Amino acid sequence: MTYREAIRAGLREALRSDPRVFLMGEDVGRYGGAYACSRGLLEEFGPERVRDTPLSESTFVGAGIGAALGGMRPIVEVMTVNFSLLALDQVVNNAATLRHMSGGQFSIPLAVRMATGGGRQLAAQHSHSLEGWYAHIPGIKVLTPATVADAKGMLLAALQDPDPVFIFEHAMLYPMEGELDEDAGAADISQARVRRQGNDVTLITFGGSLPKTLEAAEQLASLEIEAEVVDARVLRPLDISTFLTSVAKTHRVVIVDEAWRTGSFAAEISAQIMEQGFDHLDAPVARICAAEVPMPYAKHLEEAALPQVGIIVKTVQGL
Amino acid sequence: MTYREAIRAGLREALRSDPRVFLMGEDVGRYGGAYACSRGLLEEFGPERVRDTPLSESTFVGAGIGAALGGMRPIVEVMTVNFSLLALDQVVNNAATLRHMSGGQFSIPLAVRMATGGGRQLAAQHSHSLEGWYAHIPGIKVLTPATVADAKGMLLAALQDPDPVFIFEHAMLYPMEGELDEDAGAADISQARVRRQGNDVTLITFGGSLPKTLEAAEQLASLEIEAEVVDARVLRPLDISTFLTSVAKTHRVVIVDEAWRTGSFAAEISAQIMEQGFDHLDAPVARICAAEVPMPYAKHLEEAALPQVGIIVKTVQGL
Amino acid sequence: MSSRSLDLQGVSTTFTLTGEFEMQNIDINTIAQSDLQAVKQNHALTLLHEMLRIRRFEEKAAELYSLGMIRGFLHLYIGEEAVAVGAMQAFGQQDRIVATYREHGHALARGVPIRSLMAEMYGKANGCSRGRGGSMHLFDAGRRFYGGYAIVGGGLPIAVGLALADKLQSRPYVTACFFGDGAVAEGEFHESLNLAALWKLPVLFLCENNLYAMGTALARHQSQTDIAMKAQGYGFQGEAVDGMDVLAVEKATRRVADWVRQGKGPYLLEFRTYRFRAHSMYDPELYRTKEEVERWKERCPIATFQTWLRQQQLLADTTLAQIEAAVDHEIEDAIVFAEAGPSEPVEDLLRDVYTQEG
Amino acid sequence: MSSRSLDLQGVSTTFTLTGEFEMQNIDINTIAQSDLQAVKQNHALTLLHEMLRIRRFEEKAAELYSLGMIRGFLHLYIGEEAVAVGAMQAFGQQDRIVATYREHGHALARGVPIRSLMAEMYGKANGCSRGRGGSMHLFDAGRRFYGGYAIVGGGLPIAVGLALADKLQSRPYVTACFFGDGAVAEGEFHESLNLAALWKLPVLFLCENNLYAMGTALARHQSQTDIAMKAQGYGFQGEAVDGMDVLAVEKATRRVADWVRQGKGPYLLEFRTYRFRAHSMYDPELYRTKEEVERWKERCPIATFQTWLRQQQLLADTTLAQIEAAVDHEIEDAIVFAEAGPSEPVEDLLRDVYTQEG
Ligand SMILES: Cc1ncc(C[n+]2csc(CCOP(=O)(O)OP(=O)(O)O)c2C)c(N)n1
Ligand SMILES: Cc1ncc(C[n+]2csc(CCOP(=O)(O)OP(=O)(O)O)c2C)c(N)n1
Ligand SMILES: [Mg+2]
Ligand SMILES: [Mg+2]
Repeated sequence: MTYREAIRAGLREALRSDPRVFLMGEDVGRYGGAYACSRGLLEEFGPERVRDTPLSESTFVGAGIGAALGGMRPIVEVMTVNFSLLALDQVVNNAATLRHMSGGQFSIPLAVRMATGGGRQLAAQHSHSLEGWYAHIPGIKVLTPATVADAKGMLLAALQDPDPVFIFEHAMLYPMEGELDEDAGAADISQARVRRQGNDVTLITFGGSLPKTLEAAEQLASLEIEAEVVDARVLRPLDISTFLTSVAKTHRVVIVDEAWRTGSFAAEISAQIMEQGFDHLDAPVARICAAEVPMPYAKHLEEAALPQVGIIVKTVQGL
Repeated sequence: MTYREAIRAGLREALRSDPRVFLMGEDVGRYGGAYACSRGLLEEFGPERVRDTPLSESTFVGAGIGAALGGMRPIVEVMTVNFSLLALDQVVNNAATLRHMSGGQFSIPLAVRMATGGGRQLAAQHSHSLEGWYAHIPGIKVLTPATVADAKGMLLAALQDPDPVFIFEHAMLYPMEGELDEDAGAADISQARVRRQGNDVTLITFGGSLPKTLEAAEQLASLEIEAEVVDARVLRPLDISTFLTSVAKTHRVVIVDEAWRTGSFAAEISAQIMEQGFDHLDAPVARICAAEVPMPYAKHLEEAALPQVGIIVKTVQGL
Repeated sequence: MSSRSLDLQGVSTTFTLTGEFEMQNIDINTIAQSDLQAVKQNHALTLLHEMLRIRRFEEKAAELYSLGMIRGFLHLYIGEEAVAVGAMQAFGQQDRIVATYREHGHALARGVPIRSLMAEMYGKANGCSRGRGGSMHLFDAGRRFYGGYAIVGGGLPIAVGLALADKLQSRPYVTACFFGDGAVAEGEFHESLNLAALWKLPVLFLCENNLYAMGTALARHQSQTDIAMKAQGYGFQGEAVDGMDVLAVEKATRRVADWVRQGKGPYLLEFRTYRFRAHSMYDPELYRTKEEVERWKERCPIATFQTWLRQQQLLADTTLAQIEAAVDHEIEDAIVFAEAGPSEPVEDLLRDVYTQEG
Repeated sequence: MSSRSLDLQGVSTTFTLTGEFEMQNIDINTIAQSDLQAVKQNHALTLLHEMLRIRRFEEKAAELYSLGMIRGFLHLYIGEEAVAVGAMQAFGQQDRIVATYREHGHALARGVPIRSLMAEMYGKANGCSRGRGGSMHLFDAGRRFYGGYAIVGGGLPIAVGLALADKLQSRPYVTACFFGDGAVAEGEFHESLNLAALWKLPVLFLCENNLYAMGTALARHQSQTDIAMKAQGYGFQGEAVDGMDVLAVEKATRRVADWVRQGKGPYLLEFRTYRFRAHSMYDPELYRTKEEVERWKERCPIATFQTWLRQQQLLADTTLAQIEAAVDHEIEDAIVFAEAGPSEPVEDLLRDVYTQEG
């Protein structure tokens, strides 16, 4: 089963099991979703529960918040993180604040999904990795499924959560094949997960960079460096303890994050590891991030701009 | 002269000296600016050059970009950073990218000013500190004037810059008194600045937290701890070398940043200091940031949520 | 003014009288014809009472602001009371209200307890938002009062979503969404009206056109100043109503609220009104003349309504004095309540960021 | 179709014939009456040539995409050629053009060299955006072609700003802003029309209504589907034009461009057209029927124009063959140019993020 199919299975399960759940977003219905995640759902659940919206990100995200306030369990698909900038006011100023500024009177059980990331030569306006921005906002939760199991499990978990949850699906992962237990339910969304054991160095990553990092770890293994690969999974609230446990063992850390380096979420992870694991560190925590450039279209330039297996291997070797 | 008056002086000088300069934004004209920065300018320069806009942040910021492309030198005032979320698409996807994605054919000499920060009991939707987000974006520059001299000098520097420059004026600073040389021109916008010398610890901060940090340094001095206070001033491009010079001397760092801790710009500064100054550090870099909560209205809660002098002093003592 | 009438005809079978502390539903069909005049008078006096309550509450709030007891931003509704009070008559307990940062009037007219409101503005834990929200963020889940939005235009998508929830759950409720003329320029106005109309959602868009967005006059922020007419661009109806006439507001709102409740889609009302005070407590009001303000004050919704009530023999001096006394007493009581209210412990700073589970 | 005419009357004193590689300005007053028929024929053939050029360029681009030579998103304009070609006739060299991500047609019709366009899509350093932009981000400063916006609606505020710059500098230029029907739902459409009208800016809003925003039909994203009419909500004029008729497009655009140029404020044209191909190369087109597409193809702007030209004795078979040959040759040449083009060195990855000074 692919990552895309896992999302579709999650959507279907959610729509089947809870009448309060509905899906809305641009082209989720007749088109089947820009990334085909919702193909077939309109036919199964009808246009009331699988709703195509006009191009108006701010309003349909806001409407998702309102519908959640009104007793529904909306799943809002913002086609990509790039367009979510248009809805950021609703996220920061309403989704994240309404509970607090009403003194706890309201919960907003809203799940928002969006594709993120670069790698498909879509250039400067269509290649952002802004999940780190979202992770800055108290009041929401931020998930970055990097496996087929998490693609479904995190969606179901988001729907069980009483608060707004933002799910970032890396666009390069949709065709990825992986295992999925037929009746796997909601995933745990409180913890990071060690995806590969190792004693020599800790590689921390999330989302679209996980496959690259695992591949780098394989290459490192052939160089007799055993890397432990930790998938952060949940950027807010961040599970720092899993990182620290690994660092206490390996004493070296490299963080891989597809966002621009300056102000990346990798910086946050780096800072926290220093703050809490300073004495375990034998070397400064290293970051591998995107080059600080609006994403160029040309293939070789985009490849050079993004974290790649080679640079991960080289960075670890140079620690 | 106050910080507010310095901004006004800068605006006036810019409007007088360059016919391509004009100011636009909500209530910059007849109202005189929400923070009174532009009071009197409509009378002096007329409604063509001091333009009240409708409430439509995305469009008037975008129009600023367009006007810059068309040969003008616009100054756009977005009343506060809180409302700038509505314009973030124009910032990220147009202002920051147009030069690059046109292969260098266009420059966008645009200056955008906005008030930022908390401290006035304006609660969850009106107290954001998001300059760290802006500093994540390659293609723009990000300034945080913390002194009366920088309030004017940075504006003039922004207008000489061929690229989009975002200026964050902390709302608590407007009434602050300070020195300003009558004919002070554009400020340097490439470097951080040491605002107080000291050998025992480096306190790095910017914007509205500078006065608090300087006050903390005074209190520390009476405790026989000499703190060096570095004002980052420019968040992008970041002048890390000034920080490192100080750290090499003091071996201890505390960063004060009014943003929420997770994903704060303080994390970036912390990570870079570790990356480049690891061997100089005697203790992990510490951060003092806002509590991770939508800003509460009640005075005592807001005070508890924001960095304060007391906690800076205590943190340094505990290093 | 004298052409106004208190018309209960054509109103749905129940209508709501909003009292100070509670809301009562009276079934109009059970009222004997002979009692109707009393009901009418009672209702009219309630409207007056409600408006006075808002007026005095805010006058006091302004005083308390000068004293530093209330802080942050404070946006007074003085001059616009007829809008909130008149409109709110049209909504039942299950209907939903979305307002702006200038929402003391809406909260009071909706029945949010004055004590909890005052305590909120004092930043106390017994405030309607536990002191977390302040003047701009009043909430009351029990009264379906959904705030309190300080980003101009930001409440409209929320209202659309609330209405969508009702439609999806086949509930006959209306979501009333108040916003200012300034919000009309924002993209979310456009997007929200389109979505509400496209999906035939039960939202009532209620524009409080007080002719200014902060210091920017309507004609300086709208290329086309007829706001009611804008609904046509989305294929539905809008109309302008005299927002200084509480009865006109009530009548129009009742009528179109019923229309919306019947599932016919959204409706836009533009209330033409005026703010007598500054935009906020910081505003030096450089953008309008004293004369203009004075001219509008002659149309004060409270004074003119009182005059009319007197003309109709519906208001005796003693009654007015009683109402004023009741209002004063209520406000004093609210202040006592607020002053005595506990402050949220600082240790609880982080509460209510996420929902506490289990 | 036969009711169309090539009308040069009422056009400003200069009009523009867009050639393949350059733009010529001809002063109509200097043309002898006897030469006018030749000019007309020449112009008509230019229109045909331009449309064919776009059609063949894109057909080739689709092939090259399947071969992996062009990558990223590729949005074809096939079926809509009459809009870009017809409209572009109305603009002089100093006018400014803002387009969308479906802008090959606009770039070509504007005179952006086909070589630099093809090279751009190959991601080469000799591309019109140095290979940084790709299909969705074509730019050409010399031809005042300002891109190339892939965030729907994102180009409108830019166009408003360009027009503001011209107005502030008292220049008689028009900014032409192309966008799709989908963009009409975005808040920026509303905000931009309001601002342009409020400030009487010389912007010509050109909506390419191809009845779909990706897979969402017009009636599913607009509560009121008459787009031209929406200008009224902002106090200016709009009108709908048959976007499959290149002459109708040219005529209407010339007329209103003059109007805008005279400082009378913005204007909205809605071109009713249709996209024959999928939204992008990924689109399985589940949302519309083959029959619908076939029906629209009968109105192909190129085929119908050819028929009409033949009826008017303006197009000989040999001429058409010559044009087709010239187009083929030009495209082959562009491919050679693109394939031979240098790649930007990876060391230059960070160039053009900021302006190099000094
Ligand atoms: C998006 C946004 N931009 C700017 C502001 C600052 N601001 C607060 S109120 C206001 C004017 C709003 O006018 P209107 O909608 O007419 O409401 P009124 O204050 O007249 O009731 C402005 C500009 C804001 N709160 N939100
Ligand atoms: C703000 C935004 N939301 C979503 C998208 C994804 N998207 C790209 S094109 C498109 C449809 C646009 O339709 P329309 O404006 O009619 O232009 P057309 O493609 O028909 O030419 C969508 C939804 C986008 N690019 N930008
Ligand atoms: Mg107003
Ligand atoms: Mg379209």
